Amino acid sequence: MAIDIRIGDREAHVTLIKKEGSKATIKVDDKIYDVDIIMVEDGVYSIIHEGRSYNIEMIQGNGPKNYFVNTYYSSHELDIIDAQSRYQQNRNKDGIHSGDKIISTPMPGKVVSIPVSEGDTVEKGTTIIVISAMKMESEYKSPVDGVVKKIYVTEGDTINGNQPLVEIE
Amino acid sequence: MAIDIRIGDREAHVTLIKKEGSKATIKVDDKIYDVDIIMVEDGVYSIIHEGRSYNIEMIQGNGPKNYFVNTYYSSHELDIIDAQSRYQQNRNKDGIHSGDKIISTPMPGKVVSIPVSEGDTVEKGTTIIVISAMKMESEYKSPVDGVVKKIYVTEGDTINGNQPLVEIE
Amino acid sequence: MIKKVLIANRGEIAVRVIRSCRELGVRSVALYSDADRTAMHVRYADEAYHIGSSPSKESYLNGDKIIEVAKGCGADAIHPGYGFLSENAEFAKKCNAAGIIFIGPKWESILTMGDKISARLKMIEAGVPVVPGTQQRVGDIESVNKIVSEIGLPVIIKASAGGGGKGMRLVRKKEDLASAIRTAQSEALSSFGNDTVYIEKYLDSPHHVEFQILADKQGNTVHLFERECSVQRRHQKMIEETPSPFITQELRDQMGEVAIKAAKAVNYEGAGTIEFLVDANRNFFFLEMNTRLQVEHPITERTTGIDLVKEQIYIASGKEISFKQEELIQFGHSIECRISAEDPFNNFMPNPGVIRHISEPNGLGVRTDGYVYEGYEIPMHYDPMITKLITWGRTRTEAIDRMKRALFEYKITGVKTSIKFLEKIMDNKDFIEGNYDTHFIEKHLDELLDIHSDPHPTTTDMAIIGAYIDYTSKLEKLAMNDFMITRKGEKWKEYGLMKSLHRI
Amino acid sequence: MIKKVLIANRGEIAVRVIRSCRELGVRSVALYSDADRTAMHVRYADEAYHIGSSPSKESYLNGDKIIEVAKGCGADAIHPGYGFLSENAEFAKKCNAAGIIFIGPKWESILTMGDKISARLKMIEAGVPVVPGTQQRVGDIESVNKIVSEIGLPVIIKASAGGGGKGMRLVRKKEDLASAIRTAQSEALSSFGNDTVYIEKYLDSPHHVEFQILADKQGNTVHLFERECSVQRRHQKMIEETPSPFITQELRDQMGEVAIKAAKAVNYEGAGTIEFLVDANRNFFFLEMNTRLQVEHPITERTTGIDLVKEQIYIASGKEISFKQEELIQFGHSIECRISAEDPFNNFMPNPGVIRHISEPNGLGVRTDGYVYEGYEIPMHYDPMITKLITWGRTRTEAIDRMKRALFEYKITGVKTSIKFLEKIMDNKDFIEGNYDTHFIEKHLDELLDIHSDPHPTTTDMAIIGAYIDYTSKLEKLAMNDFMITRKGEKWKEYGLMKSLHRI
Repeated sequence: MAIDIRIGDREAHVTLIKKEGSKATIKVDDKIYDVDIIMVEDGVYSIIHEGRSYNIEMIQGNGPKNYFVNTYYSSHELDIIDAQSRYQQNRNKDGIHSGDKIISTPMPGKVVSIPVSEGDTVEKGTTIIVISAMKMESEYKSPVDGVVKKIYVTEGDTINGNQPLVEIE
Repeated sequence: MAIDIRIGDREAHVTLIKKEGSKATIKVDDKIYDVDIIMVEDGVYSIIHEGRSYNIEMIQGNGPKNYFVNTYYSSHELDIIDAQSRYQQNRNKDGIHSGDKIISTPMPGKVVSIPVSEGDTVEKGTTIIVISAMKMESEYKSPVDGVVKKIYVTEGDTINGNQPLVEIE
Repeated sequence: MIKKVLIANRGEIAVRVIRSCRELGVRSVALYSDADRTAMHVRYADEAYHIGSSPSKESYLNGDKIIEVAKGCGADAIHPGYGFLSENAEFAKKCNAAGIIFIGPKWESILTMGDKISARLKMIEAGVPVVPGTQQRVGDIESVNKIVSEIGLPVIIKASAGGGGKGMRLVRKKEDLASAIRTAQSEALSSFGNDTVYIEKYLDSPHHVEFQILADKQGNTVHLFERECSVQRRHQKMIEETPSPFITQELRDQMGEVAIKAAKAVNYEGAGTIEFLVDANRNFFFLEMNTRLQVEHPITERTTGIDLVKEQIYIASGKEISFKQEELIQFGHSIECRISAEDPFNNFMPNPGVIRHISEPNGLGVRTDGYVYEGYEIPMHYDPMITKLITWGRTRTEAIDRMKRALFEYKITGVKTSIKFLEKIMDNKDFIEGNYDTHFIEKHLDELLDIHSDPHPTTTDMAIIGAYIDYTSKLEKLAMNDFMITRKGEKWKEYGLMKSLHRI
Repeated sequence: MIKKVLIANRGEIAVRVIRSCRELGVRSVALYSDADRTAMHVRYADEAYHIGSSPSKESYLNGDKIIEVAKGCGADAIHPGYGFLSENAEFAKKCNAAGIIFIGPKWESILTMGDKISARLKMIEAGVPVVPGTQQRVGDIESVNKIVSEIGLPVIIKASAGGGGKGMRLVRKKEDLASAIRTAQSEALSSFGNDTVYIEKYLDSPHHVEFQILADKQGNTVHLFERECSVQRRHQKMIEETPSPFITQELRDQMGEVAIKAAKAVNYEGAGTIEFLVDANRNFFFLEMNTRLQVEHPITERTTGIDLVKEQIYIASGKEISFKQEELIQFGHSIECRISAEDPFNNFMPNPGVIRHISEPNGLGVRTDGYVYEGYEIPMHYDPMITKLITWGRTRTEAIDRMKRALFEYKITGVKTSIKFLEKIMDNKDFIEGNYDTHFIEKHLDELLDIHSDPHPTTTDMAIIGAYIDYTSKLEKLAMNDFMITRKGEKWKEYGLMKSLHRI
């Protein structure tokens, strides 16, 4: 099975050549790796490659195709790219081009204030919403020049991470 | 739902009177407890009862009806007794009465020696099998006077915990 | 001796206080807000009571409710931890009125030291050097100009009731003075309900060095040496160490004496900290006193061997401090790193969420003081600090090497943390050489945030291989699912059979 | 300086050695048998190589294979840990021949100290007191009778090549002498391939006190004070502490000097331990020397601050010991509890199996040296010790209080462990008073095993309530399962929709 995996700017093409028990031969782009890979804890893999020992922690990100991966030396965000996500990706790219923009936060918090109203014209950099979490307030600014199309929340609301807050058109 | 739970020599009759969110009223024998109970980690419960805080770890034992339970102060083995296990229990009791006995070990190990053969007459206390685990050898003795009916393993075998090793009749 | 302590706090400090209570055989009582029902301090304490809804104001800051709970459960003392009500003189006073011991200084000492201007006056009176500046609230602009021309620019405008950088303005040019005072006053008013501000000389390249103090009701006051706290980001400490790589033994003795003098000037009782600014020429000035336990107290515990929470409880019980000044030594070197749920590479954005997996470092010279566990959801309502990592070494170099090793072993997944950023500091040449002041992070920020290079390309490929295997085996399991379900009836029968066989 | 160390061991000691390697910037190489592919030392090391099948003989005891791997991966040194090949002179010799540094003493020292009779002779020659007894192998019964009448009964027959209680017989009556010698000889032959036995006076109520030694190639030999190891069950240590509550400062100085003399007598290099028996009148006698790191080395590390593994690596690299005898102090008190996967309440039956859940104690004065993790299956092939818990306190009392607190926090589920038994020892009056010798466990066994009373009936009911809720919610989930499955198609659609919404 061949899968594309995105890591930062890179998109790696990964193919399983063979697997027997914990021993696997896997091609990543043009490099072939013979590895011994085994799940040791829930979501944690031990890989031995040419005598080197790697401890790889896989953390489910936003959905089953998104991972945060820790090794002892580095942290990465990875995305599994299949036909479906490739389609979505293109759709999103179009989305940005047409100027649609939904403001959201990566983490949960509380809405402190929304200095704009629906219908307001805003410039790129205008503060759209202020969110507080863990005793710290963060301002979210408009990424584009546009008009406030819809405000999904009101001041004092508790919000989840990745929840749509304000839409700019 | 009423369930009987065995703990040591005691058999407690447990009934849920009501439950709303984490608050529950539960009757254990003739005592009624109002508790706040919530699962905090996989298999670990926090219970608050009359201001006292209890941290209860439930470890699945042999099968879904057997638990090892740790509190900060004590360890218990618990069995859920329903109709099915009540039946089994009676059946086993009968079994013992008729003199059938299967020797097994609680932990995995290796068979060091089997000083008896099938058909041998053995006394209560005769060493039936010697098992080694973690650099220590343990002798398992016949719990009854009887005859060696069947030997399931041979010297040098690796065994699992609770695996039938020798049957005495 | 105190028999039951209610801990009016949460998080790591609540757990830490309960640990010492357990060692002393003192019963512990936890409080919890709605968000904290599953928190570690609730699970670990002997008793636990609900105190209110999640926002601090309605729970951990609700002094009257807390005192009511303490009375209800028969606690004879309240430990306030740090933050929340720990420096609230009114609360300490109310505890006394309710017949409950407040584990901390007398409320009068909190009051004096809590107001910056009154603290400065008290220190000057006691002969403790303070940063040059005003002795009273800022009035008309003429008198301000007069003072500024005396002490010289740059100056810093501070709120008298302040803390945490609020109501604070740095002024480098004379023409900015008037507007800086105005904005500082308005910020002070909105933050603390009091617009009093004062002026201090701004020291360039200062070190933040503080002394740990203990004082008992018998009049014994001792210091437990210094902590160097200059690794700060926006006035928030990130890394602390003891001994300070900057001060000399002579200066240490001198500052220790002054710290004791400062504490005695307010008839201090319990554990407290005198914060000093030390300039590049090793002149030192009283900055403020924290009338409570500090976040960074473990490094002092590690090098002196003194359990500060136990001493607090002894002192509050009316006992003498359990040692004499001359018995104390600084044994080796200790460093603390504060680990927060935040994303250092995205402007230190707080990152509450669920802990998916945690493995903590261990072995020789490593201590962690945390409170999160696997499956725990860090609430968004409170401080982002989730754990403190403390290492010890015979030498500063060994303590740093051990910190690197321990940070390497520390794995927290599910939320973003400051661990990688702390690792970068441990690799920084100036830090390793002990050559830093309070501008350290600011000065090195670009290089500390530089994680874009990939020094381990094979490691990256291993991460990719891990993701590949994990994803494809999940797909396989999904495909197997239906098969399993249809066979389940049979499986159970088989299982029952095996059970019968295994039963003796 | 050594650049890459292969660790010819497994379990906690392999992890512990790797930790010091990391702090020194030395690369680490792990070995693993079939059973150990998922073991912590394999995951934690820089490199890892398969060495053979699960039984020790075919893996961790296969010296030739280990040397081959070391050569293959370019390791310049081998650390043997304890057990396995650590006291195998032949292996040390082969390492030398292969050009690989053996991190330990010269093979000649291992050989001399490994044979009990030759060690006794060497010690007598050096003026070190030994337990009265024979200087050579036991011959005809007349000479035996003569010796026994000189030293007096009871005596103990010991295998010269022995260890771990094998080939050992206690004789209290003269008529049992001949048969005891015969059985000891035959056991020695079958266990060690050598039937040489000798006779020692049996000391009543002895203390087992040992001294930690370090010696470098420059001829510096120092001791790092004592460890009291009298809490033993069948000659296996369970709890160790330092300082010993039994010996005086005068005796400490005297024994330390003798320990250094003993090490010098065999031109010792590296870390080693001189074991003494001390009788009730505080006479002390050389018992044996362990020419390797001990399981209980962490308590010495905690009170002296010296990282013994680092010192081993320095010494093996040809460097001098990093400190002088007179710089060392004993700072506070430290205790170690060995925690094993065994059932103390069922004759200490070993209990290999899968770790379901583990939470480790933490905070001030607590160190754990373990290697198991959640989901790890403890193999049945190796030692049952899974972790060591080390506490420190300013005083012995504080170290005990802290040990109680830490044992209380330590939760290992899935396998049975000795934690409850260790808690009983910490509650024992004689132990608390420091009033114990090597018969302690034997003497108190009944009371230590008494856990049948239920001092917390409400806690038991809470356990029952926990089981009730867990079981019934599992039943509910099972009933829900079909519903979930049929709705899955829809769920995924919903999920996809939400994702689109959330994406910016």
